[in-house]
This record gives sequence, structure tokens and C-alpha cells, in this order.
Amino acid sequence: MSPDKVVEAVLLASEEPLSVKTLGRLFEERMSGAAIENILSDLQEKWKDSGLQLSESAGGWRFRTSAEMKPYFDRLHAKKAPRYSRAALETLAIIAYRQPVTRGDIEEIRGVAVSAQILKAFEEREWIEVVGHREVPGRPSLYATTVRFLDDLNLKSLSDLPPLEDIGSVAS
Amino acid sequence: MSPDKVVEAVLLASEEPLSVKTLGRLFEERMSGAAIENILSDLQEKWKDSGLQLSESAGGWRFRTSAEMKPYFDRLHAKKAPRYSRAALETLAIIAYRQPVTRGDIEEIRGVAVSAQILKAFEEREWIEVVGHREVPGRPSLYATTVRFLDDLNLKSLSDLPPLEDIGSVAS
Amino acid sequence: MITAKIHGEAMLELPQDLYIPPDALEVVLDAFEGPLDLLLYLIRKHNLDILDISMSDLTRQYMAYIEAAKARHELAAEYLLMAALLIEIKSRMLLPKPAEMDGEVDPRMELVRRLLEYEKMKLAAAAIDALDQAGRDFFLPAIEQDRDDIPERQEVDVDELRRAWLDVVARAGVQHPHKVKREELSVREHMSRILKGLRNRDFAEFFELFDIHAGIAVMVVTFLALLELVRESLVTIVQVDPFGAIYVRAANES
Repeated sequence: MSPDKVVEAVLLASEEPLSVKTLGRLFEERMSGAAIENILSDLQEKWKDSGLQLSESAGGWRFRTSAEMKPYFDRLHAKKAPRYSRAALETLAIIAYRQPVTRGDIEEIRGVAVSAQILKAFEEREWIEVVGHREVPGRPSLYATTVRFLDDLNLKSLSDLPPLEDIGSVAS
Repeated sequence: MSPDKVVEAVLLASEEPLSVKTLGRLFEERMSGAAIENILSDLQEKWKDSGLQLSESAGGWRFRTSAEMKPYFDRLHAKKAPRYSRAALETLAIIAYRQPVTRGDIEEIRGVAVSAQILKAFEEREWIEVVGHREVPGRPSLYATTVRFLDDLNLKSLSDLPPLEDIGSVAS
Repeated sequence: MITAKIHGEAMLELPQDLYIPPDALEVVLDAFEGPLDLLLYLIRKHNLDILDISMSDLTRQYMAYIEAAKARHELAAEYLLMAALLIEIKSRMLLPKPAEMDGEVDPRMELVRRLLEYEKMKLAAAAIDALDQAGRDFFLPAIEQDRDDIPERQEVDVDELRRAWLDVVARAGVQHPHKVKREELSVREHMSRILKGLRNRDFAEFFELFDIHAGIAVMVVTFLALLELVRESLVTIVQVDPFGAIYVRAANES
């Protein structure tokens, strides 16, 4: 099978994004990064106007459905994916923009208690993880976002998050 | 987006096989079974010589990886595998350096029983094989390593295994 | 900007006298994510300048709101804590400032900092929610891989094997350990090879076991392997007639 067909099939069948390096290792005679990148750009071109798109995010390369496909999937899935509550989204935003943070830090910013369930739900989705502990009494866990979080939002890095708005100037 | 592209993307991104009827319902103006079947057979033709095949199973239509892709997935998943236990490694080392040996020989050298599972696992991996039997009561199997073992460890022959000249100093 | 909704209608005006229909209070309260959120709402609704908040206006509106809410609702402690903070800031601002304390920090500053940080995060939350999300706005290919018969492949490298062997020997407390050299390993390799060759047959002719093209060294090693196999009683060598053909057979075939 030709290398481009192998890469295409592996990317379509992989549960996670794959790096150029990992893709190179697919072949008995390891393939150079440049050769893989050539294949990737050919594939990107090939799939350009279709329902799937080859795109790069933090974890590497993978296919994803294109925006035009959404209505079809909405018809296919009886239930729409639930949206997160405002409390959950604010918690996630604080972790994403202010990481690493403790639960106490989040509560301080939001001005209210943060339920353990919210943190657990994001941990189970592998969007956040404990990256350490702050050396204060109780050694609270420090949370940060994961590569999976970036992948699921199709971002290459944290700096691709929407920029924080400068509200002070908006208000005055 | 053209109907064939929609069907292709939905099949590629669906976790379950989809029936012709379900595929017909994807479209605002429901599509007839005959029209969907046309699309499916075009897609089957399109993907024929690639790493994925469109096939029909009991639950409906879905893409699956073709048989030729297996070695690539093997390589892809191999690197994430856990490491062997100490008992397994020692058993393998004894077979490699002292072959041909019986299970009794291995137990004598290690000083503890060797589980049948360990030998079975290496046999299944085609790293060791029974090359004969020792003519003692019970006629125990004699194990030796295989060519596959050498290939997998990237050795040309057993004499490429690291020599053990410094062993005296370790043991005394 | 917050849009608190009462009975599905955006509550655009918070009346100055703060009359809120009693049955709407819970709904209103639920629309806020805490005291900071409520304060931001009041500030933005009344076009107060967040950098120069009129503490008496803000405090009055906040107090009126939570007084009204308290009548129906067990108010979360955070709301009361904030009330206390607002009153404290207000009273500190009312105190006449002695001349030498001109440099004192504006008591509102900490509150403003928190409000700005909270509002930033609130907008960021909405911005994150607006991003395309896997499983909601786009989907990932989900193709079943033929994998059930792919065994788990553990890794091993040759150095690990070497260390494992050294450990075994060390543990066995062998006084004069066998030194395994390259030559000996080739002998062992040929021992295995000869046994493999004899697996499915009664015997092999002696000369068959030697590959005359492999060079003299390999032939010697093969011969040594054969001798070792005999010594370990793993094969027998038979010669029926003097100077006749020599046959090698696996011991178990006898």
C-alpha cells in the first residue's frame, strides 16, 4: 500500500491525533519528517472540499468533520450534546487562563464555592488534570488543562485561546 | 455539500454501523433507499484500494480498516505497550543465554517456579518455541528462541546479545 | 453582558425601588453566579463606571436586592459576606482622611480588581463556549480497528535481558559463574537450530547439518553444538556400519 494511503487510513482510524514523528514510525523504514509533512499537505488538499478536514491541533494531526457537517450530525444524533453550565464554563476558563490554579484560587476569582463535581467532570473528560500541589497547609491540588482539552477545541496551543478582553478600557 | 460527501463523512465519523434508512434520514428531503445504495456502492468503489473498506455488517454500513493495514497498526500500538515483569524478563534471558532449556532448568536457575503463562506469552509472541524434549521422566519441552525474537530485538544472531564477561565481578 | 431572564423575558431594567415580583426572586437569584456576578450586573445596568464606582449607590442597590431576596430565599453566605465588604468599603470612604494619609490606597481598589478579573473570566468562559468543540460541533472519525487479535506488545531491549540474566546469576550466588561469551552463544544458537531441524523427522544425515557455504568458523561451531547436544543427551549419533553414514536424531525419537 502506498505511504499516503497508509497515513490516510491510520489518521482516519486513530482515536488520537498523531504527531509527524509517530506517523514516520509507521513504516518499516522509518520515514523522514519532511516526507510525512509532504503526505500530510497532499492529504489536506485532497480532503479540502469534503465533510472531513485534516487539521493540526496540540496533540498532532487528525481528521475532524467540517463545520458544514454539523446539521447532518444533529439530525443523526437524537440528543444534542449537553452544554456546560455557566459555573462549569467559568471554572474551566479560570483553569485555562490562570493555570495552574487551586480550587481555592478559582473560588477567590468567582466569589463562590466551586463544586467538586465540576472539577471531577472535567477531569473525567481529560480536559484538566492535577499537575502538582501548592506547598501551603493542606497541599491543595494545582489544576491545569491537558493536551486533550486543546485537541477537543481544535487549538494548537494555549496561546490560541481567545484573547482576554481588556474590560477596564471598555468600561471607561 | 454533495450527498456522497455527506454520507462518506457521516460513515467515517460514526461510532456505529448505519443502516440505509438512517442514512436516508440525514437529508432534509429524505433520500430514497435506492439513492443511498447508489452512493454506498460508489463509495465502496472509491475506497476499494485504500486502507479502509466500506462494508456491510449486521448493523448496517461502516468503514473498517483493511487487512493490509494491520502491520501498521501493530507498529502504532506497539510502542505504548507495558514492559515485561521481572520474572518474565529473567525467564526470557535464561532461554536466550542458556538455550535449549526446560522449564525445570529455568526454575533451577531462578530458584522459583516459572508460571506457565509467561512461557505461553512468549510462545504466542513467537519469541520462543519448543525445539525438542529432554529424555528424562516427563519428557519436558526444551525451549529456544526464534528468528522472530532476533528480528524483534534487531539482532542478527544470538551472538549479538550483549556478552556477560563482567558477570564474575557481579556475582562474587 | 448579563441578561437575567424572568419568565423568559430579558430583565432590562432593574427599577430603582427594586421591586421584583416575589415569585421571580428565585429565578433572578439563579441567574447570577454569585455576588460578584450580581455586582457586575448592577454596575453595568446602571452604567456605573467600574473604575470609579459610587459606593453608596452600589451598596444601596445591592442591599436592597439581597434584602428582597432574603425574604424568600435562604441566601448563600457569599452574598452576605459581600454585603459586609461593601459596607466596610463605604464607611472607610466616608472617614475623613488625615492629611498625612493622602497616599492611602483607595479602599475600592481591591473590589475593582476582583470585579475586573471576574468579568474577564466570565467573558472568557463565553468565548471558550463559542469555540468549536469535539463531540458537539465537530466529530472525530470513529473507525473500528482490527485490533482484538493484536497482542499487547511489551517492549524489551537487549540490555534489559542482560541485566535480568546478571540478576539471576547474582541471586543464585553462583561462585564461579559460567561466562557466556559470543562463541558460546553461537554454539547455543546452533544447538537450537539443529534441534529445530530434527523436530519433525526421525533423523538427519550428519553432513546435512553442515552448511558448507557458511565458512569454516560456522562449521566448527555447528560441530561444537552437536557435541554439546550429545553431552546434554539431547541428540544421539548413530552409525550402523563402520564407515557408513552417520545419523543424528533427537533423543526423544528413540
